[in-house]
Amino acid sequence: MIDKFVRSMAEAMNGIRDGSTVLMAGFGEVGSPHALLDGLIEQGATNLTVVINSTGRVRNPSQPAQGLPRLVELGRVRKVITSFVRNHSVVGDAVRDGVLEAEVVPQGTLAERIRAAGAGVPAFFTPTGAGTLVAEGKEVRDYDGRACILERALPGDVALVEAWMADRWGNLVFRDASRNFNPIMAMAGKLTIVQTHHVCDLGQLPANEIVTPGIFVDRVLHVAAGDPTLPR
Amino acid sequence: MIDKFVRSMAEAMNGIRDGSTVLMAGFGEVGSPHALLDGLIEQGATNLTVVINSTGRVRNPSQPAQGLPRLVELGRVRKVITSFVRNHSVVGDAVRDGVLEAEVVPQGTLAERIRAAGAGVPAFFTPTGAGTLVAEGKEVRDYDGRACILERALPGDVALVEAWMADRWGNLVFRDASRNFNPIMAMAGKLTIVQTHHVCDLGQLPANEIVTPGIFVDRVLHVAAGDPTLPR
Amino acid sequence: MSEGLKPLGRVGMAARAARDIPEGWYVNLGIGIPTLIADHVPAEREVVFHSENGILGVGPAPEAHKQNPWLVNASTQRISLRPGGSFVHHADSFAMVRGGHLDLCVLGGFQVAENGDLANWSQSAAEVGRQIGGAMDLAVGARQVWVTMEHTTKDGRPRILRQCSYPLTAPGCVTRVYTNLAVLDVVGGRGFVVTDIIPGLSFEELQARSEAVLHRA
Amino acid sequence: MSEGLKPLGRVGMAARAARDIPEGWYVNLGIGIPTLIADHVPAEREVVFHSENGILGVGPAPEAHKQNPWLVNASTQRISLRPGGSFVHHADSFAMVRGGHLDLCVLGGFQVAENGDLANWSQSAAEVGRQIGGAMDLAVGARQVWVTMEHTTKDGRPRILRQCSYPLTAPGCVTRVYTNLAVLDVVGGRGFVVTDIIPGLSFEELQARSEAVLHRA
Repeated sequence: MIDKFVRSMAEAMNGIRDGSTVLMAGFGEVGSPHALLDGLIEQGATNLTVVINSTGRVRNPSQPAQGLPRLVELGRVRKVITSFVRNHSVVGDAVRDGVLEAEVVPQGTLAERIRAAGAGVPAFFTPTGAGTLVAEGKEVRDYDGRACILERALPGDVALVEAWMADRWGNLVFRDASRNFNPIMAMAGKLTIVQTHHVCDLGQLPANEIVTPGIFVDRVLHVAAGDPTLPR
Repeated sequence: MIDKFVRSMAEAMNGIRDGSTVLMAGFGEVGSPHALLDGLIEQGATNLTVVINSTGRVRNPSQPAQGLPRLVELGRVRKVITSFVRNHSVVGDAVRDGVLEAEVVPQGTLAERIRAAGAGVPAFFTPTGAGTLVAEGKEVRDYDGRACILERALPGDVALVEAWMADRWGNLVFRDASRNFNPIMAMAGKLTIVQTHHVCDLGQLPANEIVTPGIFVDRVLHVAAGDPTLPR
Repeated sequence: MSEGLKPLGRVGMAARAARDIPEGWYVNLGIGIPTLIADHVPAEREVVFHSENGILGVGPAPEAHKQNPWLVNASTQRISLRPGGSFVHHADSFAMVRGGHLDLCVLGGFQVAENGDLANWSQSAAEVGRQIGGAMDLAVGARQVWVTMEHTTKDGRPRILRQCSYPLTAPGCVTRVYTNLAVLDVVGGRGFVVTDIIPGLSFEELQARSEAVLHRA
Repeated sequence: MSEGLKPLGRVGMAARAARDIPEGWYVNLGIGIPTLIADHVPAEREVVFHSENGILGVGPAPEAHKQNPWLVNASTQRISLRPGGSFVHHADSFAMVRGGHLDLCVLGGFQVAENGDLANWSQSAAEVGRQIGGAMDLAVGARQVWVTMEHTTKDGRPRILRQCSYPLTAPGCVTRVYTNLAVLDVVGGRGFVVTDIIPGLSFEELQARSEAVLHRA
């Protein structure tokens, strides 16, 4: 019987290696796999490359860092690939201090590169970023009279995903705006690990409503995580 | 008020011009916009390029040609882009006789080229077809030790789509395997025309279950078309 | 500037831009002033707002007791969803943007040049903070790109320029600018064409606050 | 061939291949003999079958009164859907194929070469009919590519070759071949390795029916 549910965080995190590229879903705290990020912090893998839309808020001394900023504080991250780095954030300061590399890319290019990795497209052209700093060092070619740059797929060794409901085949649905990067990161992860709010029997999720089919999912952990909070 | 419903086939077909590229959805008669194909035959546009997964069965004298084969019989099609041409079919015979050009491509490449057009990707690399006849005349480049060929996006001037349910914003859902090429052709058509089995009030289709958001749809015609039949 | 002259405030700029959005358009509103535009489109005029995080049909901010924590816009503000709204994943959301399906995006700006170049994400290539977000995709992908910004910087330097000095968001993308003083179309081969000025300000006074040469409509 | 020898029929080849598919694999079955494989995977062994037209979790052919006209496989046969099955559009369906997510595809074949080259869609580049379908995507994208075919053509010419003479489906893709006479692994740097032969047929007799040099396991 196929059963992708794991029974513990240790089992969920098992085998994540130093040097891995980790895709972290979520947008504005919604759809972020917070429990799995805590689990990764606990698990210990280091020298990571992290792919994440946004790298965190301006430092707030009254709020201890969590998630990616905490991993960065712990010196466990070598590089981030993201669309957003703020000055005076944990990540921004680490970049300024030269202890963290940041590749900052347009958000749509980030999403398309992740999707390309999941879909077996090694590289594609896009007009986004042409004629800007983003184009530096990239191949440029005209299509339909428009300068386009060549972008590479962005696969992950690991993808950390949050779902609303899941079944034992790993079929997933998402709640409202929590969908965001989750389906495409699930596609692009060699090892896709999911935390789900709810567990369904097989067949309970209607076939026409499944957003991420289980083929893209390796492990599912049931975490009743509660509602997302607004960013601090 | 946004209202994408049109009241007649003539209105649905209005403005389709000679020389257009027309995307036709469907797979194995399921999800095929048969009524719109009849409408296009009636409408009269000619010198068309047709993008369709499969170009029809072996000729059967007891069954008059419909859809694409009928358009070809009428001399209205200049070129087909497809994954499947059979010998002794209407399309195959027209290709043999030199009156129709056929570009036959792998089915996944066809789907990805259509999706690329909808997503603003003018060209992408893929390993599919490398080292085969499909690669002839195409740029080849190695990625991750694998030969890949450069494929172009495939946009349509018109996309003909079949939905199960639609609302006045053009939001669509599809029934079971009728989804196939419909969502990506809706994305890739400059003018996307839909025939729908059922009409919904706005808000009746749950936001999490809409497969094609109305932004990809221009016109919707209500056609109670009945169940698909098995291919003849 | 003439005495008693009333430059538009943030809300005034948003309201002015809102007037020009036709029914049926698909529109993405950037962070800041553009976000305010949605409140000024008349309720009876159906405009479909897109948010980068995969939402089509963004509605107004809900009352406190109706907030849905799972529903935020690209500025991470809690929002509502209109009937007919839908959710997609991030690649599909940007397929809408990059595939040319949005009729319009309205972005904030630091600088706009007469050739349509936009700078709105960084004041220096050397800066560590890089807040690109979805702006480059929107600037390239939307059919129309409008910018709302103050006509000059706080210390009076022009933002309507011959050439941008800040890193570009995208070259040649801007089609119209709404400032606190005027509305300017960006016309290929001609540059800035002034289509509206606030009462009491002359064309010459507007020109004096702009680096680029302005043209009369 | 020895008297009384019983080469496998179409069902026999399908059943032989079915034996080797482990639980939990995601598998695409091509048109023809491969389609028969699903019926020979034991009911208690969960294998998830994919169909190019956007179906995951293909189940057996339904009884006549339970047929769903909206549910056909890539061979346009009416099928059923297992609990846990799902639908996606064509680009997402081929993302599964091309993105390396399928553990296995089983394809029909005209010819397989010792370097793993497969020819299965056309017997001549000059032919008008070109039935490529999804075979090239599957051959390149699936982690394992198995081929089921008769060991020789109807007139006795070998299909297990040093080099394919027909147009290729994909170079170097095949990992195993199930014929009516044997099971052959394709091993990089070595070529065909025979892992199973039907009772009563000797290795030498198998070699005599093959153009490529065969190796013992």
